[in-house]
Amino acid sequence: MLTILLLIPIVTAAALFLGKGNRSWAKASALLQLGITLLVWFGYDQSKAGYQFVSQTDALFPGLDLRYSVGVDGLSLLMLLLTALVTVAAVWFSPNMPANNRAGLFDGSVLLISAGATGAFVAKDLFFFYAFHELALIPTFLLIGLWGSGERQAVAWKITIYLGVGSIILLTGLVDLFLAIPAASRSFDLQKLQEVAASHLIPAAAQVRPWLLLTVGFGILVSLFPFHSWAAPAYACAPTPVAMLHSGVLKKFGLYGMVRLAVPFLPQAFHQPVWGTWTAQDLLLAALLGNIIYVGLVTIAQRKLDYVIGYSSVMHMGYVFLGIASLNIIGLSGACLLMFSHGLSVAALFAITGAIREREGSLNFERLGGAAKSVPFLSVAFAMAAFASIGLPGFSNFASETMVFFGGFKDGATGFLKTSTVFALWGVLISAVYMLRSYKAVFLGEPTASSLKWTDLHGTARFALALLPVALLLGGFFPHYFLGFLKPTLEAALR
Amino acid sequence: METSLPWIILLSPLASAVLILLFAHRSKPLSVLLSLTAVFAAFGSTLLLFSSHSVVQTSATWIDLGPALHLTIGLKIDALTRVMLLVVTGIGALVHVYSTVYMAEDDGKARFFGSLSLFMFSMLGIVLADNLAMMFIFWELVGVSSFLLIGHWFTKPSAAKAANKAFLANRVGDFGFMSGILLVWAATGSVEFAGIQENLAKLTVNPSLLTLAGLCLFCGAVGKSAQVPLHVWLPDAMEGPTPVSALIHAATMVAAGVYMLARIFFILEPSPVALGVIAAVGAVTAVLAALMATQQDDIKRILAYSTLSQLGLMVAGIGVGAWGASMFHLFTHAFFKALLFLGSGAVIHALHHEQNIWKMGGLRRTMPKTFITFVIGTLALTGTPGLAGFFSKDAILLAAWHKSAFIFGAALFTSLLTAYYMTRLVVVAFFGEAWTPNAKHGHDCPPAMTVPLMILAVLSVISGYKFFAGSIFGEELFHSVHAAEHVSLVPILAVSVFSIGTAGAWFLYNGRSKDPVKIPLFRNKFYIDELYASLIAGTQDLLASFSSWFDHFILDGVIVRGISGLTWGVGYTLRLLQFSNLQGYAFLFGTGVVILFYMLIK
Amino acid sequence: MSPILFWAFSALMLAFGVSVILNRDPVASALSLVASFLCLAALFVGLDAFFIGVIQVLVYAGAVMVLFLFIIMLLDLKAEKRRSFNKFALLGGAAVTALFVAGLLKVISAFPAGAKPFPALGVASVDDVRQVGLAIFTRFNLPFQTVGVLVLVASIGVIVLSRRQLK
Amino acid sequence: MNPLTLNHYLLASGLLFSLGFAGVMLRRNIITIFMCLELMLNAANLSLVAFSRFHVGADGLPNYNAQVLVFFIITVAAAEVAVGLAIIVALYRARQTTHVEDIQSLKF
Repeated sequence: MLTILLLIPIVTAAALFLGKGNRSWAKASALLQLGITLLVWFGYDQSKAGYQFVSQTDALFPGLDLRYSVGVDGLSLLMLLLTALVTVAAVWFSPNMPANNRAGLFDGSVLLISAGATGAFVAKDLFFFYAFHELALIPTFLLIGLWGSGERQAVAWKITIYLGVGSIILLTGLVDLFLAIPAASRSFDLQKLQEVAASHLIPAAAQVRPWLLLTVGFGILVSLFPFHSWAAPAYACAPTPVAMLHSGVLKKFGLYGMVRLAVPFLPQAFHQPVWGTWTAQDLLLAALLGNIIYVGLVTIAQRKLDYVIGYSSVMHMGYVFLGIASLNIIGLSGACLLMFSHGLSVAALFAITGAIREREGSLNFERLGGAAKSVPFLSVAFAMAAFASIGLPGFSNFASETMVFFGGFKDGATGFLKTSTVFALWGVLISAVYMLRSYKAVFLGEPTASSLKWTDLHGTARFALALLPVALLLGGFFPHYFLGFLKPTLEAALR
Repeated sequence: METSLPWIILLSPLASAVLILLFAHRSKPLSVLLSLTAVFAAFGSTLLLFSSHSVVQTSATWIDLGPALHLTIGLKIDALTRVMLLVVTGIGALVHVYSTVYMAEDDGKARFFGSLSLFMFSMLGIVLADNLAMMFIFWELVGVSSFLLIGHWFTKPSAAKAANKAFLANRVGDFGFMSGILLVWAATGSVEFAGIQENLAKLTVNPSLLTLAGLCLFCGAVGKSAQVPLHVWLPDAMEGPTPVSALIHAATMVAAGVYMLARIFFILEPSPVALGVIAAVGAVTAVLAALMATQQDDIKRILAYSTLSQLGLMVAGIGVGAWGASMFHLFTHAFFKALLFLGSGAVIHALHHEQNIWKMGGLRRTMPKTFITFVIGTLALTGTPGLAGFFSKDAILLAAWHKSAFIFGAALFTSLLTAYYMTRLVVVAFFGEAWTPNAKHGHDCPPAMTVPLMILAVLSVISGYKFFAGSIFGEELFHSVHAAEHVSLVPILAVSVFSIGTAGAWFLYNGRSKDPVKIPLFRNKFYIDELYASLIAGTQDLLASFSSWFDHFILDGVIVRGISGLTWGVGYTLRLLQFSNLQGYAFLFGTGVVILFYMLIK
Repeated sequence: MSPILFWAFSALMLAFGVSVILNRDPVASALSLVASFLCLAALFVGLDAFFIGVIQVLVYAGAVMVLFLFIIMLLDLKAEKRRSFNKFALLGGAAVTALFVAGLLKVISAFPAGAKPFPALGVASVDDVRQVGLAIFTRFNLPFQTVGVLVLVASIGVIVLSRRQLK
Repeated sequence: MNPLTLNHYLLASGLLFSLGFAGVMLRRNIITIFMCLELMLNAANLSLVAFSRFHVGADGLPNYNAQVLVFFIITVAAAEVAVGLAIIVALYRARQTTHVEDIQSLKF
């Protein structure tokens, strides 16, 4: 079943590359992907821990337990749902292209990114886990380079090289981790690795180096503080679907990897002194505070809507890392749910930004204003997504952020963790400042002459966009339902 | 049936808000109908709840992570909740009826009623909450609904700015509130009031932590009830339609802070430092707001500052330990302040959105019903003996008398100023001649507006007496209201202060067409707004632009572009080695060999 | 062989080497190179390496130098006229060579084994052709084949390179 | 004269090598450079043969490995000269000069 889910976007993308089919093919493939994901979602049996819907070939290389194997457990299922929802919205919000084969190239690449993300989350094998993510990088470069806006070539190069370096560091980290495991129990299969991790075979001192490599590698992929300068310009200059898929879904690969590999394998590494008296956890906390406070302030200074949302998505990564750094069940489940909800809210925000860019051309605040009069649906959707992303109760972002904050204050938390949680709380205020300022600048106030001519969203695009806030509300009112999926995986990870 | 009532109260406004958003955002009558049924359903079930005085408790899990964390949407009805429920649903219903006419010709009417229902849902959530986490959830939801309501006429830039300001000020308060909750949770391990009560010892064992947690929780109240540092948003919130000001910025939302303090009083009680700070903040707010109110010309701004000062009084009441008296004052204040606001709404509606009192005048003849109800409300507020205000303010003064002279002095001075500026308002607006032609054709509003005024006028009178308040408060709660034993001097002082204030204002303003007293300091609100604008907004933008510059040039420029520049540079210099001279190459080759040779044989 | 012969031949060899460098006329330097190769062959013979000596004469002096002369004649090179005298290049080159020689002397002086005289041969007359042939076809057979292929490739290369472009 | 030692031969081959190297660096005619190259190669041969004569094996014969190596060097040198001269001819035909300074197309 999962292999079919993986093949749909790839086959459609191939057909589109060859010039056959049009945008409706891409839409059909996205809907099919969502359909199958929901089938898997409701077919998943929460009580059983471990992987379900598993299908695998036999070992590809003799002697190496490496095989094409796909399976899904609570956490990856949540990420799959996120990917499917965002893909549907992304395809619907792709800018309409002149009907030539390059349009096929555009839609095909968008589907390839989605396939890369799906593959990464579905892969039960370390090799394919890494390979699928790399698959998603190539079309990103193509799309930003060809169809981006602003100084797109420079930005496309920057994101590709930056992520390339990140992937290399990550690869060394993975290899280092793999070699740190005693030879007998080495395997590429994530399930076996989970059992190995549970028995804590890697001595504490030996955990520090793989931890650093993994955290820096994943940090670059996820725009952790010192390595974040590629993110915002890339999302701002990227065409809408790429920005949605990349900031909404692909960024979660890094965090998914942290939860899947760093937390179960290298728990003691967090408390090992790495630099003078600073333990690894302190370094991570300092970095994520950089994300929250520093990038938050940078976001306030932005004058263009797409840059504000780009930087805000970088800033919210700080909260997910805070959840991971707190290393307890509350913080971790908060982090995983936040990955899901942040993906949805930032995808919705980018979709609307794309729609505005299509209608107005420029996105800086001086040229916009009072759009709520002429595009009520867009302004309500933007308000919902904006309030969700700044953590308004009723949306699942708030539920997950609460868990992250409670995780940060759980007894046994170090002093620095508590103070950084308080700073993260202050970050919530900063995010409110810039998000409300941009909402006021774009939608409220005196309607500009050009904004009166805007046509509101119509037809099926409304449902595609509406999917995201609805999912956020579901997560907000019934987080318990989603946590049921996450609990077995996270308890196994923290054992 | 007993446990389903709270759910009906809570969820009916939510249902109406959702239905309006999804289906009825086009048709005005349907949305009005939906929100009216919702608010009256809530009001009805509240009255039903008064039939029995038992404590009702139901809850639904929100987040359940086993022993580690268990957050619930818990509803608890006890005496305090009943009082607040009555106030919220009662005044809510009256405001809903009032706005059907007031907002008649507004094209965003459906959106208005949707936001009103959302507000009712969030406010009821706060009142019904049985744990701090749930209270925080609805705390922010109330913040959002006030953002929507203040910014109702969003095309007006000033309204949009005021809405933003309100939300951000509340958010600052919420930041403190959440830190308080986390501190309490970290110490006692539970967020429910009952849970905290049980292992309060774990918190009180460390007095500095207790004070810190108490003051953090108090931050939430400062944000919501607009106490001194965070009071700037309330006067600007008058940008919203008047029913909004009446419901939110007089009776219910701003009272949420006082209610929360009353709820968590058992946490604050063991730490005198926290109570002292709370009392001081309350007193300062009361005096400051009263001073500002004396110099305002906009009728709604005067009432806003009056609300601020009365809230300061309630918070001071809690600070001196008389949370019962504060709740009683909140109870009575809700009625007459809503009456005053709705009255001013009627005046504004009649004079085609004229809000400056100096452009009104002589309305007692043209708007008799509004005039009578407005005077009753003013007398109740200023504390004339026999009306509601007198009893509740007296209870607070009594408690303050026993606790600290400074608080008592401040409260007394505030009552003086309250009498002064309220009489000033009534005299200028209603007595004398119509200062402008527009004021001449004032007329009483249709019954849908004047009937609520009358009901509120009646309530303002009887809400002070035992037979009415006692039944609502219930025996032991009403007893705690009058806990402090009676000192006859206090009421005498109160009455004398009231008469001085009223007489002073009467003589000063009777028959005047211009404001004789000009104090720019008060008129410009002690220049606090300008201070905030330059201090907070200024430093934040400065910091933001610096970090954006730093991010662009240093972090992005030096490190990222630096590395790419470095590689380019190295490439460029190495290129120079190809200088196409064969001898040169041989020479380099030779020198290389020789150097290698010497390195080896050394 | 007696030291006198060694000194004579090596001195001659070096002298002809110098004349190869200094001569303006390429033909003259080519011929002096031939002479230098012959002296070298003599030294080989002195070291009882008769087969190598003969090969040296046949291949080097015979084939290679003939090729050189042929090319020089083919290209009809005149003696170089006096070009701009680039002093720095000369100086640099001489300095590097001098340094190299100094290094060489230092190594040789610090090389104790070198100071001992040549050990006498165990056998009266050494049949080195058989020995070398034996070594090539047993121990060094693979290198021998590869060198064969190399020479083949070289000749094809030469033909391709010197073919006149059929424009 | 004191008896011949290995150092004498090494010295001779070293001098010959440095002569060849100086020639390569100083002369500007490509043919002469090529000839000096040959000189350097022969210097190497000389030291190889000297060592071969110096290491007398148990059976009293010199160690012939070095001589086989010299044999291969000579063959390779021959091939190299052939190809080198072909290149020089092609170069001459293209640029009508064998003077090193005139050939500068690979400049930066």
